[in-house]
Amino acid sequence: MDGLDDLYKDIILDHYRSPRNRGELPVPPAMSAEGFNPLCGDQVTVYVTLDGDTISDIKITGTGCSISQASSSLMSAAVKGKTTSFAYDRLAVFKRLMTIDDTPGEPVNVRELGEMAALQGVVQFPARIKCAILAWNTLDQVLSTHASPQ
Amino acid sequence: MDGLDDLYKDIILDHYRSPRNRGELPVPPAMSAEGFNPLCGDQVTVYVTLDGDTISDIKITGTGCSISQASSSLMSAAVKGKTTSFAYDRLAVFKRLMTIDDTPGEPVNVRELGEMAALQGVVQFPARIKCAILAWNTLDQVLSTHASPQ
Amino acid sequence: MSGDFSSLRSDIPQLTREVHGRRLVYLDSAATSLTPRSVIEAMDQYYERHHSNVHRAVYLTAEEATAAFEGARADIASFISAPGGAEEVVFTHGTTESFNLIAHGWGARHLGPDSAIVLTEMEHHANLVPWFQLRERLGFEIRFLTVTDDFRLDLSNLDELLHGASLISFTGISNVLGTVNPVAEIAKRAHAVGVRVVVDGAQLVAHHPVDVEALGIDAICFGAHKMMGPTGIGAVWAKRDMWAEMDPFMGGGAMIADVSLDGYVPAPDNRRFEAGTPPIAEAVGFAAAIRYLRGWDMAALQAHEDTLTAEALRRLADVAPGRLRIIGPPTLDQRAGVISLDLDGVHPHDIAQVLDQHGVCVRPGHHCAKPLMKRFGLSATVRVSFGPYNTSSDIDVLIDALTAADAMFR
Amino acid sequence: MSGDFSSLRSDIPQLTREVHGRRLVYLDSAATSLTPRSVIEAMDQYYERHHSNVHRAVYLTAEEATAAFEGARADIASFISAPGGAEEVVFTHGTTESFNLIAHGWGARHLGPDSAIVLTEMEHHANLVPWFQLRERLGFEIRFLTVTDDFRLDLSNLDELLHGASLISFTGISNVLGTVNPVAEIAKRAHAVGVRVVVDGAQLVAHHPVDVEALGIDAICFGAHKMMGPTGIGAVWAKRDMWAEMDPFMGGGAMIADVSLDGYVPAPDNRRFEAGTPPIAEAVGFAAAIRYLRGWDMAALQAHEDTLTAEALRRLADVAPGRLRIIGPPTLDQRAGVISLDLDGVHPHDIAQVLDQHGVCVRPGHHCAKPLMKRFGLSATVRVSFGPYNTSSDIDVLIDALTAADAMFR
Ligand SMILES: Cc1ncc(COP(=O)(O)O)c(C=O)c1O
Ligand SMILES: Cc1ncc(COP(=O)(O)O)c(C=O)c1O
Repeated sequence: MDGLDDLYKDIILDHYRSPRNRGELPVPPAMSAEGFNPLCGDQVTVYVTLDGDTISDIKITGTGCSISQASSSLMSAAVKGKTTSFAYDRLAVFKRLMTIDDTPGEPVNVRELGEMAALQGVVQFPARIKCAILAWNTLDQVLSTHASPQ
Repeated sequence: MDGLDDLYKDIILDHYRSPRNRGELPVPPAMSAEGFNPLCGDQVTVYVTLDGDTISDIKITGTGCSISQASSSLMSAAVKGKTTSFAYDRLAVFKRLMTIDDTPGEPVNVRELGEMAALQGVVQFPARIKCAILAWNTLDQVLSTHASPQ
Repeated sequence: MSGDFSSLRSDIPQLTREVHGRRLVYLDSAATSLTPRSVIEAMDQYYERHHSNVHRAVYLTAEEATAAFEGARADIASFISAPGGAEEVVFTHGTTESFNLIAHGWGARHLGPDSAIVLTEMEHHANLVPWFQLRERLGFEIRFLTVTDDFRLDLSNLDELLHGASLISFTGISNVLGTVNPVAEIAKRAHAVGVRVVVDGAQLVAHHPVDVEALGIDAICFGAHKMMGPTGIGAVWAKRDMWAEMDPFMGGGAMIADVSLDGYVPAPDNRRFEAGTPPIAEAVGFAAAIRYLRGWDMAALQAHEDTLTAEALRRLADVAPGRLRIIGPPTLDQRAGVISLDLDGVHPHDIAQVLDQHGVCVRPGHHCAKPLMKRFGLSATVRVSFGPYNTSSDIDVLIDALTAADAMFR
Repeated sequence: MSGDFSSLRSDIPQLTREVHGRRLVYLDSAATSLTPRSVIEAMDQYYERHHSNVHRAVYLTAEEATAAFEGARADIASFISAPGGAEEVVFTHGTTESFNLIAHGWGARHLGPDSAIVLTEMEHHANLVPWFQLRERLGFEIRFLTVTDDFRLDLSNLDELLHGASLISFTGISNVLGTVNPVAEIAKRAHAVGVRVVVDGAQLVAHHPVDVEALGIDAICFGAHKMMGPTGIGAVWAKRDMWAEMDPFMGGGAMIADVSLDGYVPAPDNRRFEAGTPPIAEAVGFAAAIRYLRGWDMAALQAHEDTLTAEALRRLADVAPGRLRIIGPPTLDQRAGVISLDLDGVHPHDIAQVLDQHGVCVRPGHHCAKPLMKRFGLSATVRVSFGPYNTSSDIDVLIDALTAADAMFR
């Protein structure tokens, strides 16, 4: 069951069982977007409050598998209180980790990803990559459609 | 080339090169129908003049392969001057010869078919059966759509 | 009864595979069935000796290919006891295309702003979306039979829904619930008020003996890959008088009587429903699959799958009691070997992932039946489904793996 | 050059067959090509080890099947140098379905009483009938490029026909005349006036190296069974912005984003063009065929077929002189290895029948191009067509057999 332990690390199960930043924010002033994985029915709504360029608050609701829900939780913890450009940077790094973005670049510095690195085992399970990336794509949507151009 | 000799007997080549009853009849008083084999483009038009129940004259035009054209010619020779019920009978026998009609019945008495029996080699070449039967089906059409019910 | 089928397993090459160091336990036959060696070999033979385009050619291999292709049509007709024989069977590339063909071929001629059809809430998207697409164009009404809390079609308002409708299309066996619908009864009530009856036979034809005349239906759609045949081929059977009411769906070669720059004339016979080079090797494989199923006897295969289903239902009751719910009829009464599971607090994807590590192939998801999922407030289930090659020991592995998955996430 | 290809013949099992006691001389590749062992084996491997339904499943064999299926898409994209890669390739069940998909997917959105499209007089029915069917519904104008007496598209009024039209669809290589059309030139002139360009690649992609970007076209339709691949699968390549202008064709599973009882939402990406279980094993075979063709190199295969074509054209001039007419360009200039023959006074069916007895497979008929036949006052031709496995000695047998046929009927 090696592969499985790679996939379901304790960090993931912890974030799945006790998701961080769970809930909604009133829109407006917050902005939100809904992400959907039509193949498996995973669904996330990401709420973001921006204070200038800073993600001052983020909340997430949704249903889905442990990977999509843990990834949402991990993402929210990673970007809360950070700038949007930091968030975009993390998105890019995360996509590289999931080998979705194959533009050549530096190898992913896993350490810099912090807890999010727990998701790297997902790469071995192509069908699940979409689950892991869903929250990030939804955050991207919130920031790019609602935020003023950078 | 045994099969081939079976298919292209001298009688067939003779009727192909010198078709009997070639031509048209004025409609009316004659009746006519056009037969068509969409798969290979064979075409025949059969003209029939009935005198009571007798096929007093028959003429045929058309283009197609040696089998379809020889069969037209052989057919015209076989039914000219005969009654329509004789023609229907020949049609039924000919279909049995071509194994299109598989309702059980007496085996075909080949001798009674006369020259038409030359076409029996066609059965070995399923793709050509439609060529052989075309003129007969067209005659059937003329008689059944135009003639008063028997 | 199960014992008799152990030799069947050795006909299926894929069953000798190991995955993740475990024996492959294939429980996803509702999605696609595994392929017997005889089916693979029949297609090999075709490609090695007889491959040619069908129709319109006079050389030997083309005649062989044509005979094989048309022979397959006759085999399919006889497999479902088509009263009109091969001429009532039209090849498609799968169940989905079969429904598109019926929707466009029949619907476009018969449906308009004042007409209505009846579908059900338990349909696969293949029997929903083509009708939705057509409705966008023609604007007819679609009425739905709903599903009861005990996973049956609610027939209490059937007559009402049929009133003024011109067609009802519904599945023989639900690919999610396993429910076996009362096809003959619905057909009878529909015909009593002049409504055409189309059945989704994707699961039904694959798992039960089917006699279309005894069922009293007008048309049925099904495909080879769920009945031990190849991918890429399906069929529509319809009664002669139903075909007569239909226009061509796709255009192209073979389906024509004549073509000029001004337009085209469709073929007078059912060739008008088959455009272009057909799936020839696939038809050969389809016929081989039917030979294979008949060799074991469909009724016997159904009995074997029924036995497995009953055992699985019984034993699943002991897994995560109170938290594992079967989304479908709980007993063998009018149900087939498709078992959807909902394990409280554990997502179907996670369950399926753990099961995979045990070698167990099941499918998580909405199974192309989103309205039905919504009916039961679910976004996905884990679906276990049987084929003739499954055994009681597959259920052993399933139960162990489910227990492990539950322990992991609970 | 021919010599280099002799070992290719041993890859094709069917070439070892005898028919009527003779060596099989297969000269019907324009209808369908023979299948190399590696293609057959790739599909066998699939059915023996990896068979599963694609997408939406998390178990190992389903991931393998999905990877193989999506890998085939990428192989096809790269084979025709699709600038946007795999995402621009949509699987169909053959060239015919590809055209139906474009006609309905693009045409239904863009065509109406005031619009026009341009086709040609040398099209296969697959690129005529779907447009005729759509015209019946939407009432647009269809204009035709005609064919000159020397078997070329008459481009003298091309600009006139393009004026006010929204799309032109024409064949890359005529499946009757062998004429190679100036695709890039036509595309350039069409684009200059904002007209979309669709190409029938059934023969072109099978016999010539194709770079869709260099050709400057918007879409191309082709199928595997004419390019040494399996029956039952084809593809459409279209530019990203062309796809963006298209609606779904068939409805069913996999092509949706959401379905409810109220209607459906198509998938946002090109999955919306692929409904239901796709031809999975066929995609694996398609990819194997592409690997096979690339292994020999498309340019080299074309050169080999060109050499054979030139030899055949030269030698046919000596058969029944004055009575055997070649219906197509007489030299290799802008022509491919499809040679239609008309032998004065002898019907194509009879010729083909005699050739069959010599082991020679050729096709008599209208080749699904009735308007073109009519243009030349013919109802049928005998068509000889080459594949990579043909040799000069096949031409020897052909010439002898033709001479014998002529003697028989003259
Ligand atoms: C030029 C051309 N277009 C379209 C087709 C249709 O292809 P298919 O019958 O494989 O759909 C063919 C072959 O028959 C062809 O030669
Ligand atoms: C009940 C039912 N109908 C239709 C289909 C569609 O079949 P296919 O995807 O083979 O076209 C399926 C299977 O996916 C099914 O289970």
